[in-house]
Amino acid sequence: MALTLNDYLLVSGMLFAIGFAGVMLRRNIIIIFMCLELMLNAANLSLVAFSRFNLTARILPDGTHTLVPNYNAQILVFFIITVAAAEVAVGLAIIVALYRARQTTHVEDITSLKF
Amino acid sequence: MLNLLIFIPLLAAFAILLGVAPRKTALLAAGSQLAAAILLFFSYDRAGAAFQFASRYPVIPSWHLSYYVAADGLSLVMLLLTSIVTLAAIWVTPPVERRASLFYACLLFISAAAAGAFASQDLFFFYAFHELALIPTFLLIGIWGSGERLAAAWKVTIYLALGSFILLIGLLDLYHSIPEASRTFDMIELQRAVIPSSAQSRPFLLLLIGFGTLVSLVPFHSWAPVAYASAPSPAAMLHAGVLKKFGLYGLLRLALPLLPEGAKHWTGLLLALLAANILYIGFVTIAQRKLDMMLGYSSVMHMGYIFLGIATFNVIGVTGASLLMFAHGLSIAALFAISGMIRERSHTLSFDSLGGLATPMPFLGLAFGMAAFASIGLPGFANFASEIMVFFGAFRTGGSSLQFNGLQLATIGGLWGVVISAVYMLRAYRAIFMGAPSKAISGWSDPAFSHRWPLVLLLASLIVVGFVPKLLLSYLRPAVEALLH
Amino acid sequence: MNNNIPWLILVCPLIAAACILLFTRRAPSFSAHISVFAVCVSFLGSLVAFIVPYSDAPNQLSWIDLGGAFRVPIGLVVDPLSKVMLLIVTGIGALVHIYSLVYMADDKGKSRYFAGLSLFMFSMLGIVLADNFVMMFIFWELVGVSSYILIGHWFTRDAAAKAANKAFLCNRIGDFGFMLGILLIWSATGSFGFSAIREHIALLTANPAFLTVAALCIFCGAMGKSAQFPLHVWLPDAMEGPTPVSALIHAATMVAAGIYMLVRVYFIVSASATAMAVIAWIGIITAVLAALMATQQDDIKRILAYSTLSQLGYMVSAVGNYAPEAAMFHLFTHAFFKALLFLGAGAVIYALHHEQNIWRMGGLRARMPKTFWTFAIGTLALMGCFPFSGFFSKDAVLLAMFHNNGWIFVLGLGTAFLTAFYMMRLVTVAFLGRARTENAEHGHDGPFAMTTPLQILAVLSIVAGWSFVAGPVFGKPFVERLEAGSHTFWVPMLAFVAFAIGAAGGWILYANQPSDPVLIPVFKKKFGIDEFYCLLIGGTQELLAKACRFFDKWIVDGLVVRGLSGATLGTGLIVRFFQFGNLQGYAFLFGLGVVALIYIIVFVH
Amino acid sequence: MHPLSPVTLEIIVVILGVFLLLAESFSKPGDKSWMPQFSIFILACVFGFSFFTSGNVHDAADGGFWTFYSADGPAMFFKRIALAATAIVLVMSIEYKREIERAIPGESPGAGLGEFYALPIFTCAGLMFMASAVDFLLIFVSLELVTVSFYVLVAYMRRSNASLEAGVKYLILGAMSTGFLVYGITWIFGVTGETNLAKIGSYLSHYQGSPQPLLFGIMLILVGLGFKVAAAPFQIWVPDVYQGAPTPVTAYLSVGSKAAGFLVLMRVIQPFLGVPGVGNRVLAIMTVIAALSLLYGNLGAMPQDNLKRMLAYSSIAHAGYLLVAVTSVSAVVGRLGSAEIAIAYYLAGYLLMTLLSFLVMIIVARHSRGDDIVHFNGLCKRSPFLAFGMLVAMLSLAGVPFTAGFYGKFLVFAAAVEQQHFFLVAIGAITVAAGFYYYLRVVAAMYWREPEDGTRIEISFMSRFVIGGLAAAIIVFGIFPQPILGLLRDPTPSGQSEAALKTSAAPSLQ
Amino acid sequence: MSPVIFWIFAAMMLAFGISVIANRSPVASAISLVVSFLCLAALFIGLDAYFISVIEVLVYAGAVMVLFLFIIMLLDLKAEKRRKLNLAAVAGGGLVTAAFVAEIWFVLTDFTKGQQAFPAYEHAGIDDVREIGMTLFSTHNLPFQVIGILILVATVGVVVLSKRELK
Repeated sequence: MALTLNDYLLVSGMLFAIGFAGVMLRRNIIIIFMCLELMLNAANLSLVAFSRFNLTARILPDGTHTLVPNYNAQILVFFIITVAAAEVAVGLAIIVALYRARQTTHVEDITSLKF
Repeated sequence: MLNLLIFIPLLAAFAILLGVAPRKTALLAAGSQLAAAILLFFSYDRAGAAFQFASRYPVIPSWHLSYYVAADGLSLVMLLLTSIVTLAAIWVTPPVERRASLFYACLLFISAAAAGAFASQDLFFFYAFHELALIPTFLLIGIWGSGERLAAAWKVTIYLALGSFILLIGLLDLYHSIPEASRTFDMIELQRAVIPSSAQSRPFLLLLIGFGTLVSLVPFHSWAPVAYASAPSPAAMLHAGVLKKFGLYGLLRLALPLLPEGAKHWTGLLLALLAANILYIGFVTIAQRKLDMMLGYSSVMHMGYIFLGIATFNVIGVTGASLLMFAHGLSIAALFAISGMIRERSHTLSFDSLGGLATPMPFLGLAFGMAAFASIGLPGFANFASEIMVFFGAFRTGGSSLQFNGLQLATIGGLWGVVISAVYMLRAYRAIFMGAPSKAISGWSDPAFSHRWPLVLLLASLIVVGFVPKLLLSYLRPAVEALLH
Repeated sequence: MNNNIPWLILVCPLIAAACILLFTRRAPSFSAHISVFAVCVSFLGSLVAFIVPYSDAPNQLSWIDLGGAFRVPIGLVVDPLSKVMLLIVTGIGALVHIYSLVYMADDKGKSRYFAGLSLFMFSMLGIVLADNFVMMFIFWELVGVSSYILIGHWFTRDAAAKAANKAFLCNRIGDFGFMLGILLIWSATGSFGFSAIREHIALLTANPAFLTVAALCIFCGAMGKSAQFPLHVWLPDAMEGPTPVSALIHAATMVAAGIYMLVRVYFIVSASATAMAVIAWIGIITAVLAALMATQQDDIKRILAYSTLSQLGYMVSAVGNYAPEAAMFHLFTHAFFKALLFLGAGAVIYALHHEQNIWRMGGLRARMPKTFWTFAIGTLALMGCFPFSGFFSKDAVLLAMFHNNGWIFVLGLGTAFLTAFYMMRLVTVAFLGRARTENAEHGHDGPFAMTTPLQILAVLSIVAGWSFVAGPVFGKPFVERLEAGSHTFWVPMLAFVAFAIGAAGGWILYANQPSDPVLIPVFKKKFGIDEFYCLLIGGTQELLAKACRFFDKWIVDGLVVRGLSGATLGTGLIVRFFQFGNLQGYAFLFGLGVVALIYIIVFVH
Repeated sequence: MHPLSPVTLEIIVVILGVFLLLAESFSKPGDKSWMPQFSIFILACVFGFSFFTSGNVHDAADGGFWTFYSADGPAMFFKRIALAATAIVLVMSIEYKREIERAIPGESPGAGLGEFYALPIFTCAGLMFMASAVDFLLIFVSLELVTVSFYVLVAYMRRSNASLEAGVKYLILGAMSTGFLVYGITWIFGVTGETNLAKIGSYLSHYQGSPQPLLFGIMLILVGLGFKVAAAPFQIWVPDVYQGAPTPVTAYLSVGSKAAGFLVLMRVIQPFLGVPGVGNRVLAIMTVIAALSLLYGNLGAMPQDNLKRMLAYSSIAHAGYLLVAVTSVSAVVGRLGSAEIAIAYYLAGYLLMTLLSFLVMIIVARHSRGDDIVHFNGLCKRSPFLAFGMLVAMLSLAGVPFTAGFYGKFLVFAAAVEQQHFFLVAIGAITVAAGFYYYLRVVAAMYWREPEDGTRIEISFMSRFVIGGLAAAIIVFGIFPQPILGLLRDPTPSGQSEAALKTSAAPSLQ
Repeated sequence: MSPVIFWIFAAMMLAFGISVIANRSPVASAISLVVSFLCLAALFIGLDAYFISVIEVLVYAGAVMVLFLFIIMLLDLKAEKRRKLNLAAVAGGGLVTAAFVAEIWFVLTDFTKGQQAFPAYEHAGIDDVREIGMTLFSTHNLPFQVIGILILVATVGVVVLSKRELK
């Protein structure tokens, strides 16, 4: 049988959930950060799947019509990846600063602000 | 012209905050405010249009929202009350140790707010002006109060804020229950709007609760006694005498003409509550052992009579109610002024630790006696005239049958309330002024001559109106008739 | 000008009071003379109004005027009834004023006292002249408050303050009924002017039950003012006031107001047989009880006070027995001799340096003869001894009872007997025998200004009952109605017998007794009615008040208001603890929120 | 003169930022206070220019600049809000200089200050792009620009543990919300095949499929945006981050990202409101979120003793009030009860009062070394001017008449009452009372209590000027709101902009 | 791409994803993260998104993972031994995750459109790098520029945050 869109969506959803779970379960900020990357990429997967699924009309140089994937979505994926990279950079910088100040990357150790 | 009444105190308040001599400026402002009020009162052309001295500045044209002041008979009477009590309150103010300027500024703010509320014929400003008085009260009680002033300040402020919010919702609901075409904030325009009777009951209930909270209608009354007990006496005078009347004024202005059906729908509730106001609170008052608390509760109780007058929905009762607003404002102000003077000397107001004051202070004794008898409705004072009208209004349509309707039952309760009020007032008078003077008080003496004038002012106006109620009735009657069409 | 004389009569005392209050507080004696002058003017005015044939109605002012809807006029009615009453009020009033000049000569609150007197006169005259219910009610209340001022004149004495409060409250309770009655009548007839009601009386009689209720409510007012049985407690205590005040209140003004009002609205109350019966019985019960109490009192003024009560009972009962004229007649005579007695008692007290206990007097006959003889005349009149005025009026009252209701008549006779008895006791103990105390040794007659009123009143107490005096005073038709019933001559005989037995009994029991030979605690304790009221008030009003305060403080304010605010704050504290600072937990809460909201928006319909 | 293209505004701002960076790196160490003053001046100029820009330009529908970017009335309005906020935040950061220097030890005094002045400029650019974004791509990108710069700003004070902790919390939760946002965008794209809001709208106008996927997507997007506007239950980060971040950044967070977030929120949900089975449920979920935010914010603020933290809760509360208005987006623009007007006005007022309170707080905190409420005791003795400013701010936040805050609440509840949302109104009653309590606590501290040290507080001219201006603006706009309401109109109403206005400013449930 | 391969890669991706959160040692997590992303890139290829998959590999395997490893080494993070698992947190997190998956599942069952296979299209003459590039630099230029600003800000931020401390 052929693959349906939902197969991809399901897989991406599960990937998203895994990342989500990681954020909630892990204590090490760096690993939490990796899990966030997982979430973003899960979104990427379904985006690409959708872009492949929703074909759009396209005029070839020779004037004939044809259907192509919706590249807007792929551009969005491209942006997401870029943003994710930037976020990682900034985030890791913050983590480094935190580590310098507190010698820890564990969430239990940074609960001075509360209530 | 009307703006003077609002802006004289307002500007004076700002001037004082900027460092002008507080007391003099305040007295001057209050005096000129009273002068302006009297001038307006007599230059009002009773033959002419209902609303005069109008001035209007559009604020949000698209919603017909504008700063709009104008006065009819009712407003004029309330404005007169405002300026009289303001002058008295500022006059009786004893020397203030801390931040005198802030004190007087707050008083003037309250006065301006009250004047604005009574003068403005625009729904938004009508509401806004009143709530403006909230903060000065908060400061006055919190800084210069006595007793558990902090608790009282918090209580009154938050309670009234809540009440005002419910009121705001009620006003908005009222506004939106008006047919799309005729929606406006212009209260005079509004009088012409017809609201489908089905849509009237909810706004009326909201207004009743909102206004009722501001007027300390049972069971929304518990802010009043403690607030008045711990407020400095000028604040108590202004609040109990003037500001509190705003709720009743609002009911007269908006609820009666716009929501007659809603009013009918909730009459039973209203009657039950006002009966509770008179009898239940009356008994609570009897049980009080401190003058200030007793006065606070009595002022709550007397609101019941005004509500009774409103609940009659006929010219006699409603006119009586509006006259009673005036009368009660003056008498309660006088009482609070005197209690303030006593507190100055004794630093306590509990009946057990006072007694025989009339011997060293005959003037205070006399003044308190007059004010007390006025407030329990003795003929010769304005209160009696208005209470009589309220009672007769209630029995207007009785006929000769013993099947009393709720209104008349409430009235009978009210009549008994007259006895109750006699009980507690006389008890207080006996406990404080009669009896043998103790050693401690022998040194005390009457207030200085210049400090007696505010009391004279209040009592004199009470007596004048009591002997010649027509003086005000000729202003009130057309207004009330217009409200009841 | 004639039609303005009533106005003059009315406002003179008011002006006097206002003057004293505003200007001459500092000059007591001057104030005193102002008020005396004012009352004299009123008296002359009344004389003029009485003699000069009355022409047209005095002009009316309108006090409250709401156009068609509602109008309260202030108008004066001048008819034979009010004319007589004017005479009594102003006449006695004038005498009391003059008497007070001496009695209160060196009192600290002299100005206040005379201001009160004038205010009192003003209010009383207002009641007399009122031509409608509302106006009458206004002055009704004013009488209450001025009596409060006068009874509480010596307010530093706790008893006086108490008595004043008591008097005012009893009146207020009566006024509650009075006002309600007025309202009922108004709601039925739509008017409260006496003449107007007389026209619409049909509207009232249409519904007898309603009429009865209304009439009884009105009667409540009278009960309060003229101290009828349930509300009589204030009157004896009112003795705490200065003696002239007692004289004024008891003899001519305040208590008489109730009777006057009943007569004034006779056309309403008489329309309901039930109401009349109630009135008659209340009256006679008051009479008997008061007389019984009087037999055991030791305070000279209290004895007189209770006698007043019982005489008022007579009058009320007379009205209840369809004999308003008899009531007025008795009121007329009683006014004189009771004023006489009080002033006499005042003279004694004055002479004995405020000694009021009759057992500490004695043998005053020799030392103060003028006082004694006048007092004796008053006593005889009160006992109803022929030919003193009291005899005739009491006779008229008894006659009315006899014609109407045998039992009441019997009780009336009994009261007459008791009256004679306790008055005899009073005279014997106080004046005859030998002095029992130091003070009594040095008693002496008062000065001229004190004795003159006594003598005048003595004369009046003798002659007031004779028809050639009463006739012209009350006018012909009145006298005829009075004499209509008096053909049975053994009613007077019985009355006289009752007097004789009572007097003799009093003499036999009390001649030359060092102390009271008979002790009947029930009477001495006034049947414990006061105590009962204390219990009643303490049990109902005070208890209710405390309960209400508790409820208000702990339920309404405490539980509801503080409870709600406390709950809000508490929730705030709970909310706070979601913010526990742990990032993981935050992520978890975040995710929880997301999942929950997704569930709601997607799957909840 | 020929009207500027609206995007010039953003361009100028970006250039300003880059210039500051260069100046920072090439100028020799020393006093940097000219930088913020200069940029305030430039921002003011841009603010001025914003009145001379052309409206939307019609061009080919096949995509291009105008499919991402709209310069309708609301967009310009929120651009101006962003500019004003940024300028005032810069004023604050001048007052805050010392704390920054203490917290980031550089080789030279004032090292790192330049970036601290420059980053808000870029954030401002991001906010302005957000205000104009009508395509999910641009929305996402500009949102991220704002977020990333805020990551840096929040964690800026490297020496202060609080700042770092706040930075980490904001980073993790922010990134998480970004994940949800992206996933939501994905779903919306998947169902509609479009990223442009207008096109999505036109697609949805004849949508037949099942509502579930749409609802799922829109909910995920709401998670992302709700995080930005600090709405419950996505508010969990707010108190900690607000308290830990440098105060100017806190102010900026509470005003800037909230304002832009609300505009985007309205633009985003609008196309869905018309879809049967979707619109009503979107509004329903909005009601839930609004109620939660109101309760959480107001109730949580009551027991707070730290002013900054209290203002954080109050920021949640105000998000709640704004959401109350969002739940009743339906009425025609221009009439009382129109949610858009309410939101726009409310945000403007909120900007004034929040920035005012934060500015006063910075000054007071510097003098009494602490930003707890007790540090305000007897302020009216130490500096009547500051006390008055704070008083006005607090009253406005509490919603006392004749302040901008009151008009905001008035409009919001007018909208709610017109839509008969009495459930929210009832909650509003509780929360308003609570609000009076915790705002007036500050007033009470300033006026009732006596100060520990009576030393007077002296204020720099600029701050005095700004405080006075803000207070005056609060009162003036609280009496005459017309100027602000007028700003909502389109610069040049052309056909295109009408359409844009429809998509943005006047959503309505057909 | 044939379902078999898809499911293999999908399974691997998820498995390594799980191992990211299951591993105690950060290094292992980082490695498995990268592997999982490689599988993801494979899935992209299955969707004819060659450019994206290449980018994915470059950025994540090339940049992000290096960055992660570098930081882990720099901070010399040990595997968390001392702390024992917080059962409540695990249970809660697991529940929430499960609920989330369930929700996605139900949404998908309602998503009728998604139950059909991918439509075929003519690959000839379609070069997705060119397509994306063209769009990026023509119509989608504005967001692209904004991304540029974003990266600038990020750079500045990183510099500021990790500047050398003053001795």
